[in-house]
Amino acid sequence: MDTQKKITLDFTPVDPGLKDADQIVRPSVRYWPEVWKRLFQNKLADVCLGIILLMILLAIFAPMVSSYQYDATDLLHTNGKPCLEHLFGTDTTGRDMWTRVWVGARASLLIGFLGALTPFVIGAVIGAISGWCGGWVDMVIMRICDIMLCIPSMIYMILILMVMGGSVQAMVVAMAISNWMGSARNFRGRILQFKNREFTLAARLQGAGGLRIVFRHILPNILGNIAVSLCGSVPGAIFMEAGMSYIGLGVTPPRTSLGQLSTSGIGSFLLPSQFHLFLYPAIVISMMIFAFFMFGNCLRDALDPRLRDEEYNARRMRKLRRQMRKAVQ
Amino acid sequence: MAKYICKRLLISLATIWLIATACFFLIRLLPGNPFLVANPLDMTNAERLMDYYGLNDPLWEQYLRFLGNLAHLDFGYSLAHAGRSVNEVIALYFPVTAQLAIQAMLFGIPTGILLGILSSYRRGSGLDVSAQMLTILTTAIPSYVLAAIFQLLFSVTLGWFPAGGWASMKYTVLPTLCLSLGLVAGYCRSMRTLMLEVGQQDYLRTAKAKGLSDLRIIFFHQIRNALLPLLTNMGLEIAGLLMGSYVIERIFSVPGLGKYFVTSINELDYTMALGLVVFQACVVVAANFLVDLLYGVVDPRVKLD
Amino acid sequence: MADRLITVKDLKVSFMTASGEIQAVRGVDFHLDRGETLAIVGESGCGKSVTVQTLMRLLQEPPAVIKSGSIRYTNGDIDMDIAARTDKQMRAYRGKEFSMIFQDAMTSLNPTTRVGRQIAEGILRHQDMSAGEAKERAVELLARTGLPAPETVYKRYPHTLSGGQRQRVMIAMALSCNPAVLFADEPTTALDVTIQAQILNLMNDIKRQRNMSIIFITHNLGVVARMADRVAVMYAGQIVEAGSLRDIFYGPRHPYTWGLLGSVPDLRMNLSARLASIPGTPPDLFSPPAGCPFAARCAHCMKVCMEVVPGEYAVSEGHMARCWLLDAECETEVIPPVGRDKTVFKTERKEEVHG
Amino acid sequence: MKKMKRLPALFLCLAVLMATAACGTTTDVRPDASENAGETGGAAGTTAAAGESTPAESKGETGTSDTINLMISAEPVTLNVLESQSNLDEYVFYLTSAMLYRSVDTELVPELCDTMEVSEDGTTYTYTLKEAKYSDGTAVTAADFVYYMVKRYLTSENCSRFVGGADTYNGGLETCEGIYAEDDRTFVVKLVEPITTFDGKLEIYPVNQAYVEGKGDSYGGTPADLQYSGPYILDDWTVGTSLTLHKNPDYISAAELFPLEHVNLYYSGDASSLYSRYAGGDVDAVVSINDTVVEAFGVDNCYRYSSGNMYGIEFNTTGFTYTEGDGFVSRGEEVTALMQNENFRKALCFALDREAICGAISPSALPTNRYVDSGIKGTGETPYVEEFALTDVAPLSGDAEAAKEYLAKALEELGYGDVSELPAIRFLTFENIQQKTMAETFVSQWKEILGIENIEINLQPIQSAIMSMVYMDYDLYLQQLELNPDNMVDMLAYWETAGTVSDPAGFQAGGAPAQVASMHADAEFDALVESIYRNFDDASRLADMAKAEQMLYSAYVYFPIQAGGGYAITQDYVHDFVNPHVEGGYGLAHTTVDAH
Repeated sequence: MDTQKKITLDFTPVDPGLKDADQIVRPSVRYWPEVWKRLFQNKLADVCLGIILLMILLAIFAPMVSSYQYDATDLLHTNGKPCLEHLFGTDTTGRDMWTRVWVGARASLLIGFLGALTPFVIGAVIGAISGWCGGWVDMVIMRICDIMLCIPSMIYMILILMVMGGSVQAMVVAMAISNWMGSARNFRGRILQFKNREFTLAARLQGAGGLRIVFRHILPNILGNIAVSLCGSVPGAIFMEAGMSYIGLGVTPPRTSLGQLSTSGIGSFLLPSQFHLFLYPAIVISMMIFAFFMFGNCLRDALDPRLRDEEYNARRMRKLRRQMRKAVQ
Repeated sequence: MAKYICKRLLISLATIWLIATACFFLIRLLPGNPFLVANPLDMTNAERLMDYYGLNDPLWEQYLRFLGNLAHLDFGYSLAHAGRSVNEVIALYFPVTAQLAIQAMLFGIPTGILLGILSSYRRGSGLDVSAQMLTILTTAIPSYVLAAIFQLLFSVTLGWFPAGGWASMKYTVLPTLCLSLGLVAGYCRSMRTLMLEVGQQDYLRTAKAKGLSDLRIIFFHQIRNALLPLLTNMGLEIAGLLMGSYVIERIFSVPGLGKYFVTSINELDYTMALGLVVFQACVVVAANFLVDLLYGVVDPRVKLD
Repeated sequence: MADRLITVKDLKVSFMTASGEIQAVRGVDFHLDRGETLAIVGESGCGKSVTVQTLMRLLQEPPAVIKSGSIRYTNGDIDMDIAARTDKQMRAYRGKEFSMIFQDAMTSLNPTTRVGRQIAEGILRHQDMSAGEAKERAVELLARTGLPAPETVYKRYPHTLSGGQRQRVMIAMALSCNPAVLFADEPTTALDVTIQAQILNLMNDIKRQRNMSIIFITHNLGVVARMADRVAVMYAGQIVEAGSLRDIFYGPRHPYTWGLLGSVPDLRMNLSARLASIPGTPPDLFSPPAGCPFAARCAHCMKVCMEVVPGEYAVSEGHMARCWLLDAECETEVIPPVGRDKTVFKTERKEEVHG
Repeated sequence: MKKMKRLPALFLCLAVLMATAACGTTTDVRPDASENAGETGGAAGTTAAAGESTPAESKGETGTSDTINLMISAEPVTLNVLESQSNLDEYVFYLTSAMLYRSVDTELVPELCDTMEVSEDGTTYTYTLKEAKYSDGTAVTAADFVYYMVKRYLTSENCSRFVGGADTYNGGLETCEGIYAEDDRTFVVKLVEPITTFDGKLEIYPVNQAYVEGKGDSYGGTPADLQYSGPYILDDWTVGTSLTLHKNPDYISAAELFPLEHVNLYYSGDASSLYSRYAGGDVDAVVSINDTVVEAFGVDNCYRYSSGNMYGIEFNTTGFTYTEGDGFVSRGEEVTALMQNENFRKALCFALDREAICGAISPSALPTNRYVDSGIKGTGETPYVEEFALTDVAPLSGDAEAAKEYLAKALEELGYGDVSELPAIRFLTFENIQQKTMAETFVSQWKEILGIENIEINLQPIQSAIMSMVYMDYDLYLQQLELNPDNMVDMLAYWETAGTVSDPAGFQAGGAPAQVASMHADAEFDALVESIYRNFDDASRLADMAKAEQMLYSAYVYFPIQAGGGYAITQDYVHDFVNPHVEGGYGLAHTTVDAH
């Protein structure tokens, strides 16, 4: 108190008009910019995003720039080890693996994105209708969901690949048909959760229509969750294609995918001379899935920073304890 | 309760019937002839067999026959593997798949949950980081790659376990491990998140305010509540596991149903595929039913009606 | 001198988060005597809950860290500094010496455990009783809180009870081991007014019977008026004014208290008149302002307020405020806008008679 | 902090993969180390090689094992010999049911047959049978052979050769006049006329009609639903995993043949686990090794056998496709003209370097220009394929210049200025890794050498690929055909005007439009092939066959690519393990296993 008094204290009143009450107080926090900020502050998220972007760029440009065609065989240079000429070596018929891997990544990425997005959108629309309408509509849609969940997706897959031929589009359609149920159920649940919230009620009282409310008022509220689950289903779709390739129902040749490449590589997994045929596609597909998966995790952390804070503190506490233990010693 | 069970049973039957019907017609949409496999030139023989199995009859007649047999729980004989009855295949190989699935669940789910609990309790520690790494690894590496790595590591290099076959417990180790790693990763991840979510609930603070010890709070309040949501997905998961995994069964030469499932559709083995689909539908419906019942028992907030 | 149970000195509590330190409690001093009710009043986020939870050491540490200060607790044989105790040491006292009632009884009760068991759990922890005896005691407590058919309530799950019933269960739980101090963190906020009154009466009855001390957190001045013996007004992690109920209601000296009292609706008020409110929002506790935290919103702000934190000024015995207006050097004369109007809590008192 | 700790996860990811790379390298050492022993493995003098090794290993000489563990890469489909569709089943039958004749060391020797008499005119074959019984005690009778032969052996192709078979065959005969049992011990087969491909050495199984009818649909479903009369009895069949057999004491030649008491067959559909299990010592021999992993076993340790089939490119020269609804539909004028242009077909054929392609994709297969197995004997010591060489063939290593010339001619004839104007061509392929890669390679070679970019691969799962094939829904098709070494002519007969390959959808029989011809409609060829069936003079028959081959070749409708093969491997303590049969079975008639 005494020290304070030594400073000249200026008791002249401040004109309330000049003083902006909101100026010093906390700036109002907007949701999404804040999420982005948190996301990009996370180095892991940056790394994952970097990997994803790098893969997308390589998938687009590497085959364009490469001096080899992905489907051009060269019977004089079969099973070539990785070298400067062929970064990932050549396969059993002398095709350049570098080009093939990135052409395969194209297909895998496309299938990953579209295969995650399409069933999701279809499921979201159906789920929204189901949740919003309720009653018998809901009943019927949910029963159809249950039934379709029980029918093995192999049947749709083969059927669609038969009709459409093994192309990326066919894979996406097949995934849309066999995967929309999960997203529909999820979305329905969300709609039900928000249907009777106050803000929805308010919008309804103002005369907003059903779909408008769903898309203008409810959707933004669940956008975060959607982003996280989408990030999670991209690797799922890539895996599904890889699994179908293992069964023998993938993208048709000469087009290829990472799933195709890694499954055909697994046959020569044991041969030192062909190990690179397995190694590179497997690494690329694993990295891709890892990046999407971790990015999804980071996004979740960014959307809900509580968990991250918890972790931060837990680590802090342990560090403190360790320091104390050291100090005692 | 009895009324609820009756109602659910009726719905289940209707569901199974719908699935069977849908699959019956879907499978017939697949192009090809089931008898033109090994000797593609023998059309006459194929036609003879089509007649013999009644596949040239009008579709609705075949459908009615199929429903009739279904009512007797008789799935008929395989088209591709003469003499093999579908019922027998299920009776012989479902136990194998079930054993593998149960072993994988008995190992995978508790391990996953335990790891999840530990890593949520010691967030950010070495254990947590390694658990997360395991999760990422098993999620990012395709299962066939992982299986091959295991074979190479544990069979060829170390010689601990056989690389394939099905004779004694020793043979089940690697496929079980492969199957359960996914479970461990999934349950660890879910449990960790759920534990952290429940950890922020007010009632844990209440428990703390009562002066309870950390262990008691974690066991009696946190874990109990975190486990409940895990139950909901278990139904489909158990059913999925019980139908076997094509990849694992093929790589480890396990005589399970999963392989039949894929090959029968590929081979256009109508009777086998339909029989297995209906069987799977029953398993899924039953598993969901049981899980719902269990949920009603375990979670007092859920009312069965 | 009264039997002093708790003495808090210069308590500072911060939360360490990934994005920085939140200074939730920034140097708080107060005390609590046996048998008295201390109300801590303030807007949400002002640090009242944190203060009270620190007294029981309920906060997760970290993120919470007690930066400085002491919390002295004396009751019979016990004489300790709560701030220096470890979590483990505190366990023996939680529920026994102090217990707490939370705002939302729905989320504060474990949804999957029968309420009776949740009560008995605490009893078993602290008292040497068999499970049967604990159950009897729990039923007795439930009956004591005025719940009809306590045996059936014992076996019920929280979601089957109404809000008021749940809060009664919470009270039963809190009283299970005869604590010396009861912390009530906005126990009636989630309830509707009639139930609120019943619960408050119940708390007052119990307090009187057991000569218990209560620290009551609320932002509802009406509730303060009917419960408190003494009042502490908190703002941005500091107690800006403290005194007896009478001091605060009839002679408030801090502009924030004026604002608070002014924003209580008055039944006799002209219907067309706007309800008074304090402009602006509380400061960011990530980086508290250099001067008086209320300066930015204060109508009587002076230059000094923006630069130097005001010290405590004793207004009268047991009544203090932190405001530069009370400084001897201050020449500005400000007439307190409230204090002349006593109807605010008079109406409430009447209601109590009715209830 | 957190980020720093999670990054290592990524490196660990890589480390695991690297570690497996290391594993791959180390395991490779094992077959190399036993290379010396492996080379002599097939021969009798294995002990000499064993002598080089340490004395500790000499215990291999001290005793024998009565069990062999074999790894098979394809599982039998069914035990029901009557319904069997697949030649994969044959080695199960080989072990489970006795035959009239059995192949032992590549020779067919009488088994249940005691004597065989051929009538003067060569049409009536009379067999007397030895006394034998099934494992359940029922006696084997001549009627059992009749039942099997009529039910299963007669196909639409060979039916016409037997008396009374031709008119009544509608797929699955009840009786056939020319095949009957004179009494329990005498079995008679009557041919319409003597043919060269029937020498009486029938590899047929006895099947008891009463037993089969008693079992109904369940016949052959499980080991219990079968009567055993062969050298081994099936104890257990765990589908997808293993078959367990033990010796049948009632087997007619039990004393002389099949010294091993127990045979365990293990199945694995996965190439790498095939290797893992052999390298891990679980199995004594691998019957068929996937081409992709041969290198891991060490090619020198394996021995190659011919698999009895061949790959070739088939051209749809009919210009039609059969559809369920509309019957025969034109594939389009442009494509038809293109596929019917011989120079265009030749251009495609000459462009392929089959040696390089086979070497890269399927090392076990041999590139070929012929439609017969290369091991077939000629009139003298020289093999048939060398004695009667084809002329004017495309070199196995391809001829890019010639191909370009043919293409230029074709373009000129069809009036195209440039290859880019050509219509789209559909190339039908099986969903099978080897076929797929092969088709990809062809398309790439054509693109590179001829600049043709309009060939699309139409990849289909096996079932629907076959359906597309039967309906002729293709322009090019990578066709796999069986080569029967005993009936070389059958392969050529497929290509007669109304033959099964030449006319798969039954254009001739199915009331095709008048303008539709079969893919290979050549009356001269038909007559030549039919005459080969009746020509008993070795020298002129073989010469005619070569002539027919040449005709088929020169038509460029079915261009041979490679004769299939496979590799087998045995551990060095297994002796006299042979692949007696081009169909990829295995011979255990004299196999012994040292204690190991």
